Amino acid sequence: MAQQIINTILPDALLAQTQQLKNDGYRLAAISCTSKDDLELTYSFDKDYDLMSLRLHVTPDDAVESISGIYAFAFLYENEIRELFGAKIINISLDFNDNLYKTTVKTPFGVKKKEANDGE
Amino acid sequence: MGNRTIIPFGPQHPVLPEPIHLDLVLDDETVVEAIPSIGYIHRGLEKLVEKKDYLQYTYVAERICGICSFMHGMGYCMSVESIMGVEIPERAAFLRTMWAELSRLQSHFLWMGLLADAFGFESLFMHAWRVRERILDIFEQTTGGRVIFSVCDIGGVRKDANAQALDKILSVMDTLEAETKELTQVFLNDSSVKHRTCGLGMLSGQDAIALGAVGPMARASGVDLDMRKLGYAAYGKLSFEPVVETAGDCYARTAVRIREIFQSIDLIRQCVRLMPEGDVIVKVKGNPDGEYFTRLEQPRGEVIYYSKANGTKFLDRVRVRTPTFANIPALLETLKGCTLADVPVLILTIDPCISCTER
Amino acid sequence: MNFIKKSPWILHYDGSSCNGCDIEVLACLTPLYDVERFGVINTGNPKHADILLITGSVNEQNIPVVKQLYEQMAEPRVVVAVGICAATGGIFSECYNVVGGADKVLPVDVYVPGCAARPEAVIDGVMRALAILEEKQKTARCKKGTQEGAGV
Amino acid sequence: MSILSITKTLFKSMFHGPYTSAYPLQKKVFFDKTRGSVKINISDCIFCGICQRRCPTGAITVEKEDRAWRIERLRCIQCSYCTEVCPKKCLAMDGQYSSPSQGSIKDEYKDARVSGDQADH
Repeated sequence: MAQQIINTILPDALLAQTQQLKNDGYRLAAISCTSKDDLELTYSFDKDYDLMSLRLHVTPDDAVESISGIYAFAFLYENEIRELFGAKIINISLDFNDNLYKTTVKTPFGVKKKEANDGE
Repeated sequence: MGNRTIIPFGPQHPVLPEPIHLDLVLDDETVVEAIPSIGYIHRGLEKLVEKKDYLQYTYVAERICGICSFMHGMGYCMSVESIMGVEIPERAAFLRTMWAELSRLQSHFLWMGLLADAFGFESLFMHAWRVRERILDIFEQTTGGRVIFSVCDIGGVRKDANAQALDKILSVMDTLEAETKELTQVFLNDSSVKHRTCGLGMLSGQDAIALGAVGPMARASGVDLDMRKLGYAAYGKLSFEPVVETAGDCYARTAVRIREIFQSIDLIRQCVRLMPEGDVIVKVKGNPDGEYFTRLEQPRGEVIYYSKANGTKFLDRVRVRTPTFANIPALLETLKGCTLADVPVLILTIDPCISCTER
Repeated sequence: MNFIKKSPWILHYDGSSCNGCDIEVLACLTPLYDVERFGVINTGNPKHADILLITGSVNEQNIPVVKQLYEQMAEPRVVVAVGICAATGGIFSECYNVVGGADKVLPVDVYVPGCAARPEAVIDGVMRALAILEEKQKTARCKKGTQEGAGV
Repeated sequence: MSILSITKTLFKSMFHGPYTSAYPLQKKVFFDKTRGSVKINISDCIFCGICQRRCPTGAITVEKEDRAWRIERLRCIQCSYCTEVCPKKCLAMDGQYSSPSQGSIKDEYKDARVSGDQADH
């Protein structure tokens, strides 16, 4: 079985690390996001069936630089995450301005303000 | 310098059964740019993990998409099993592999029919779908459902296939192979079909990697990328080589899928032959805690299932990165420079599955 | 087939379904089930259609599309909700982005249960729709008759 | 490169006769495992409500006081999860699908047994 590594990094180091991985021949496989107390962004890269992930924790107010300059096709993932989670990803190459899915609920997956909101 | 026009394509379009909307920027008849606007099928079912517990969510996962329904269920179950450290019985692994390959077969036949419809070859469409019904019969006999099987469960599979059913599968595979050979001759050799597919929508190997293409789309451009090589389920015990073509046009993508049909038939035969006896499900106790990325090869390419659990009945997050989502940038790139009349054929050669993409 | 009196043309729209019902609707048109033997033709043009088949639980973005398609169809028209999602929202009824059922948007005449709805069930549903279509035609004619009578 | 390469297939199907099933005239024969609709053997039901709790869509309602078991056919997704969790195995999957309707279908099954009967079990 191929291995899975998750490296937690600081948001500032994202671009440099991504560029490094691209130079090593990695392919961007997915960008995932999980919201709990903050937003947890996971950038997964693949090379020869090994999965390598970069993880960063941000709050919805922190600006995260887009990696679409390095991997052009990241724009879809980033638009999705920004629209559904409310992460502040800036400088996306093809920007849909939160009109990718056009959901009725704004940032449905976003960080919950209070747990009580959910139970109604 | 011609006239620039923007033609809206979709969401309701006779060729595509699914709603997708594209704004095609045309320079006379040539497409200069395509801007997708999706969201017609966005249901937000990843959010349902908060309302359905991890056992019930299997049924939601199966309904992400009706074409590769089984593989979605399987991917979800595999990711939860990996988190919980559940080892599924060997027979279950083989049955999963068999059903997965049968799903790939029916999906490729479905796609063949739709492609034939897109270039206006009605009788070929009908024949492809006629052959496909044989596979649906196997599904109904072994699992009880034609489209959505509800057969995968965490810890194994819920239904077993008896020896009689396995024999029937082998005999159906024989007739299927003969019929497919006839049909695929038309796709690969007929001059009117080749006229529509050869040299259309070129995607070089470098571009395929740079645009993140997966599955048959990437393999048709010479990129050897097949998640089945990870050896999940029973794939580790079967012998096969990924199908790779190098031309990178619509014809190569057709050829990849057609060769995969024969490969799948072969894999199903291997599965039936090697099928071990034993239980098909193990009891699962407790709740998952942890996270895992599961990757598997769907008919349309690599799918990534990411599950994160917190030790309760409800998972924190399930994230599905579906193959069409990864293939859209490559589609937009190949659309540039083709004529308006070729757009449906080009869209179909990526084998789009919009309900997967938008979830 | 003497119980068929009109050749109904159907328009199929996927209102955010999982594809399961859509491919079963499509399977109805292909050799094994072949609804064309009843004169049913799947058309892409709403103006030609008598019966609107809706699959899926209809999400917010689809509401204007579905409404527009329905309004473009000529009277009398019948709406058939194919599958559990189109009937009640099914497993997706708790999702944030769906309205849960085609009847929240359009007047639905026939519900076809099933997840995914079997081709036989879809055929049954279209038969049912046909009967309703005829009834609607009759009432429309009666109405017209009385209106003309009142005018004299 | 060839033209008319589908001719062989066409000729074959011309002599083969129709592949079409004569559906409404001929009844559909289902397989043993076909999942069509849930049926209940109400006399075995103990109204424990496990099926109601496990049903992913909330189609089943069980009322212990009324001794009634109800299913909304237009909510049921035929996953057959209920038949698996039923402790008395009184639920089963029938091959026949529930027929199309013009409104919601709510099937109710009531147990006619008196409570004294229950004690015998």
